[in-house]
Amino acid sequence: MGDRMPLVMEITDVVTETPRIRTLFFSDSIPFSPGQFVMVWVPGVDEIPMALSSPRSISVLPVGDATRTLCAMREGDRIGIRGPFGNGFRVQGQTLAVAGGIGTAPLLPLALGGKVTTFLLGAATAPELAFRAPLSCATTLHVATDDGSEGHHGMVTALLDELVLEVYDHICVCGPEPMMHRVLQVLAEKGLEGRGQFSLHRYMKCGIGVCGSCSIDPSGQRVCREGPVFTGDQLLDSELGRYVRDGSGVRRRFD
Amino acid sequence: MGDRMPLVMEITDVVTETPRIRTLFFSDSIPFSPGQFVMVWVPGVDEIPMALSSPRSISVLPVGDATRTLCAMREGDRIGIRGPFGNGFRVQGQTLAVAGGIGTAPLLPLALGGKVTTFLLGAATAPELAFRAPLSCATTLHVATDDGSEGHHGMVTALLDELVLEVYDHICVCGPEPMMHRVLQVLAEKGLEGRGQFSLHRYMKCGIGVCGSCSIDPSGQRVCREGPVFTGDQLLDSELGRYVRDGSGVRRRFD
Amino acid sequence: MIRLVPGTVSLGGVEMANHLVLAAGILGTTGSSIRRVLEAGAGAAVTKSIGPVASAGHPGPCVVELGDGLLNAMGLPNPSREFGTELASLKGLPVVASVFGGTPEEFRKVASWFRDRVAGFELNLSCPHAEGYGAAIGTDPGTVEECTRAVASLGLPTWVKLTPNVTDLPVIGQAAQRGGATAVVAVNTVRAMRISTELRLPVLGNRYGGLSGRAIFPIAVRCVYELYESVEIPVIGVGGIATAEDVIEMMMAGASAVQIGSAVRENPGIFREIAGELYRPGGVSPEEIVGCAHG
Amino acid sequence: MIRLVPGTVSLGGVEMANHLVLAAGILGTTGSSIRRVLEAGAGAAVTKSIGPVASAGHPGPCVVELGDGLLNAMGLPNPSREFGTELASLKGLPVVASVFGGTPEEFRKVASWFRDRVAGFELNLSCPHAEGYGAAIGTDPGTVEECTRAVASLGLPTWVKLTPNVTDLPVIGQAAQRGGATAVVAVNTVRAMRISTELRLPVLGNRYGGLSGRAIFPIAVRCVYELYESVEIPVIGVGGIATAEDVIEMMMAGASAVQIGSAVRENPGIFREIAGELYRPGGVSPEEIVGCAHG
Ligand SMILES: Cc1cc2nc3c(=O)[nH]c(=O)nc-3n(C[C@H](O)[C@H](O)[C@H](O)COP(=O)(O)OP(=O)(O)OC[C@H]3O[C@@H](n4cnc5c(N)ncnc54)[C@H](O)[C@@H]3O)c2cc1C
Ligand SMILES: Cc1cc2nc3c(=O)[nH]c(=O)nc-3n(C[C@H](O)[C@H](O)[C@H](O)COP(=O)(O)OP(=O)(O)OC[C@H]3O[C@@H](n4cnc5c(N)ncnc54)[C@H](O)[C@@H]3O)c2cc1C
Ligand SMILES: Cc1cc2nc3c(=O)[nH]c(=O)nc-3n(C[C@H](O)[C@H](O)[C@H](O)COP(=O)(O)O)c2cc1C
Ligand SMILES: Cc1cc2nc3c(=O)[nH]c(=O)nc-3n(C[C@H](O)[C@H](O)[C@H](O)COP(=O)(O)O)c2cc1C
Ligand code: FES
Ligand code: FES
Repeated sequence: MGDRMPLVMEITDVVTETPRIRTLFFSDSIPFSPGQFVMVWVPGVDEIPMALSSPRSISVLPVGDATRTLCAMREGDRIGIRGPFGNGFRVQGQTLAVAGGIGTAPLLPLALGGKVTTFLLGAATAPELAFRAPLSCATTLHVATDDGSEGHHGMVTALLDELVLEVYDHICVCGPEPMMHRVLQVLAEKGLEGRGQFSLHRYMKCGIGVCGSCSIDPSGQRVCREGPVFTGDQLLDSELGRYVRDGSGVRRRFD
Repeated sequence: MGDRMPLVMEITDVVTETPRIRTLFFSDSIPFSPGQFVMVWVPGVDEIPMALSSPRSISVLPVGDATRTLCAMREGDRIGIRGPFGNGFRVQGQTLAVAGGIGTAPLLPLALGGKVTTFLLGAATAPELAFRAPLSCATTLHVATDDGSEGHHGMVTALLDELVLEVYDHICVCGPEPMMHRVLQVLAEKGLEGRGQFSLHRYMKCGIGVCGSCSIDPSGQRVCREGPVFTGDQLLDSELGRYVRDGSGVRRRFD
Repeated sequence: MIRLVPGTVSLGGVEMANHLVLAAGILGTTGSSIRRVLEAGAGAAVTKSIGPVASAGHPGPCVVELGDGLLNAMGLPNPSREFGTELASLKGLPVVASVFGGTPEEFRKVASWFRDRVAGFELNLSCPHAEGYGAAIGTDPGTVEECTRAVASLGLPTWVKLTPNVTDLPVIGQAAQRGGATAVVAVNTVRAMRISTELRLPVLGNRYGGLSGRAIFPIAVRCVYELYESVEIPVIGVGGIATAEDVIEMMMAGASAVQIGSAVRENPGIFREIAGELYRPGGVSPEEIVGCAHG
Repeated sequence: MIRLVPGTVSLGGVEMANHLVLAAGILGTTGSSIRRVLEAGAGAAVTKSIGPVASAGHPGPCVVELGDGLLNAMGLPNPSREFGTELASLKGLPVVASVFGGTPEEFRKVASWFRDRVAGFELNLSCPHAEGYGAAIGTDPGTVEECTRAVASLGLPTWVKLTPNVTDLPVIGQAAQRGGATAVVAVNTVRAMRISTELRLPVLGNRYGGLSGRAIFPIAVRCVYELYESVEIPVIGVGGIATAEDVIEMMMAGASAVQIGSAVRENPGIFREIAGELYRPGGVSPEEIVGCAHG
């Protein structure tokens, strides 16, 4: 096994998905399964985890230094990529996807691969509904916005009540933590938590399972290695929806 | 590729070949081609090059510390083995072997493998004729002794005059340097040097081609790596028969 | 292969279920991940190194995966005193808190936060890529002695982790011993660097980092061998260990126990696997093995 | 990959056909093997280290082949003054004599034997496994400076080869610079050991040895990077180099040229192969590359 230095790639194209989210296409394809992520080296700034939104793209929401730098990148700029890492979604049969905001990114390649029957897409407001067009071609798309500017007025989780969840073999979820937590509760109430697959966002330093900064309670599982996708039964009575650890390891509660 | 630590083996049997030469059999077989050698670790003493006289034996003439310690070993004693190293003999068709003293060791497995048509065996005196019995079964054996106590009285090289050398596709030689040098001269006179294969003994420290202590002049070839077997044409006008370097690299002339 | 007779191990005052300890900084950040490793067969566990102030460490990249090792510059990310929350659930388990500071007082302060919750301390005097901490102070015998004394004064078993990046390791080991260390741990990572030729930049955010894993095993064996000849307290061997055979080799060099770090990444179950190979009823006594290569 | 524009290289006063130099102690024992390596494309060659008295070096085993490197303890075997015979046939070729001694006077004496036959000297102040020689004296800045001065006084280009087994490499590099070195060479092997668990003995006859090859590449890159920031004279990078890409990485760390050792074992033609990949008409100027990772 040789060295695995970060693969340096040129940005070939930047697509404006929503007023805030940018998709960065890069020069080489990365073989991956939907749900897997890469560590993206933003030279001079930091290295951060990002889902692959396609074999040759990441889709970024600017929230801090590294993501903002990425969103400001142009054709010809260069980034380093390590990975792909993690397990990804594992589906067959009927699959429901539930996505909120930038959480749509890892679910997009699953849907475009024809693996998603029904797709529930949520965002704060209509213009922030990412990847709407491709998703509506590939799946049966239902939409919700917090401000009611499009689709259901309210949380995307409310759309769950309109579906017969039992028909889905898998329910794949990615989005803000409170949203994911709510989905887990709904599934648990129906005894369907085992069909849920939740892609977690946790602070990651190494991405390869050595540092432990992404471990979740109480299992001690590593989001970067045993995750980022966990089944609902793995997450019952876990830290999900209660707290995350920041870069120093201090717990930050959701309120 | 993993680490290649010396393989530690137990001596299973010690056979007295001649009053001086001992064959040490060890526990595991080493896949090899005749003419290849191993580095033998004599714990607490040194590590020295030794031809394999069979897949699980070396045959040793005591000349100094390490070889004397080896010859004094018994069943149950342990040695370390690295290798096999080097190129070995490459023969097909009719092969003549010319061996002197302990130089018979690398030629023995060639002969027992049915690859030698005619075998010329020399020693100082009759009791020192090593491996006589097995050789006489496997080949047409001709013998010479310096003191005339058996076979031809004189150098083994004299036996060459009685043969039609042209019928041999290969002439494989191992023995004291002056003897090998004489054989090369005989072959060169007949323009047959290209058919000669000479197994050289040179001082070896690493055995793997890195230290350079076994390099021969003027080619700079490494006896441990490009050798120990060289064809006669590679050795014309070389140091063969003129000098060897000792452990420090100082040239010692043959007189 | 040589097998050892199973049994508990007392190592510089820490009671452990076997000779295999989780190394500092590997899955040692949370109570639950430490518990996971203990449940997976580690005889004891050292926590992530904890310091006087909470920090997220160096900017990334923090790690480069090499064919034969790992290069990292985490930069000692740690929750500082908050780490007590993580330790709360581990009380009574063989957990050793790794601590660091910039002065003897800081070392003592940090250690004192956790004194009621751990089986002992390990001083990180050896991280090769943190300004003003770790190896920056672990290369001076006087400072090593004082820091050790400050922590040892708390009355718990005190291990001192050493850096291989020094001219004379025995001198540092002896300083730790004078300061009251109950064991020395050798080694932390070897200072190293890789450069991205495309970006013309060192890959690590911190530029410099520390090499661990297979590549440093022969260096770690050498360090343990040197220390075994120069200190009286037990030596704990760490660096590149991945198999039961490696454990035996490290013990023959002089290690009374070993720590495993990088190899846990691929396989958190490695402790159980190694223990399964290493121990056999009727096996050799560890006393016969430890240091036996010194002849 | 980045390609360099081809051309001769002047390195601390030694004129070389390219940036690729044979490292000391590898096939450098005889005139004909040095000639062979030069004919195989090396830009220059450093000889085996030659000392004040002829010696066969340490008893074997002298080498352990590891998956990712080589561990050796040759013990500086050398023919001493007799080496002049070997050099005789190499006059005018870019051959640098590696010399060692126990004192500045010995260094100077040994070097003076060969002053008319070589293009320059390299001081071996760094062999990690020879009592009283090499690293045994190469860790003290004062001694390094004096030995360097003694050899530099002969008026030939003077390279000083450094050991990575020190706490503070820049300090040693600066000592060499003060002594008149025209270049520093980093690094010699890393002190290491392996043990045969069956025989319960260190494998090397000398017990301790030096690690070279792939395993030490990240350590060597780090050392070169450190030196580039602390000395004004050119740095020559050595340790684990096996490909053109490695050469570029080492140059970006700050190496004005490189030496190749262990990789020659499998492939004495490696110099030509690397050069074939490294150079292209119209390539980048080496000046642009050397040290560019210091940003
Ligand atoms: C498996 C995985 C996949 C992800 N996929 C995407 C994606 O496809 N698109 C996308 O835009 N974002 C994704 N993220 C989140 C992304 O990694 C963070 O937004 C990013 O690390 C923030 O870095 P920053 O320097 O811009 O912000 P910072 O200034 O570092 O922090 C801003 C906010 O982001 C949070 N954060 C910081 N670092 C991390 C980190 N390493 N991991 C998680 N959260 C962090 C902080 O807690 C803070 O709230 C993913 C995260 C994970 C773990
Ligand atoms: C490829 C090869 C195959 C060999 N096969 C055999 C064999 O099958 N049986 C056998 O008995 N011997 C064999 N030898 C020779 C054997 O290696 C030496 O006899 C041995 O190394 C001497 O070691 P010592 O410690 O006993 O003697 P020392 O005290 O070291 O020296 C005694 C004599 O042996 C010579 N010698 C010392 N070391 C070496 C060395 N490393 N290589 C070559 N000559 C050396 C010295 O010049 C001296 O004349 C072989 C040598 C080579 C190179
Ligand atoms: C990602 C990572 C983080 C580490 N963090 C620490 C640390 O916080 N404190 C410490 O003393 N050592 C730390 N180390 C060093 C290890 O404990 C260990 O000494 C070193 O990795 C060698 O062992 P290994 O080869 O088994 O990994 C860390 C090593 C790695 C790879
Ligand atoms: C077998 C061997 C012998 C060596 N002999 C010497 C020597 O005589 N003098 C010296 O300065 N370095 C010596 N070295 C060190 C090399 O010159 C080089 O610094 C080291 O091997 C690292 O480079 P590499 O990884 O390319 O081999 C030797 C190395 C090896 C492997
Ligand atoms: S990010 Fe380091 S273990 Fe997951
Ligand atoms: S013995 Fe070292 S090169 Fe042949």
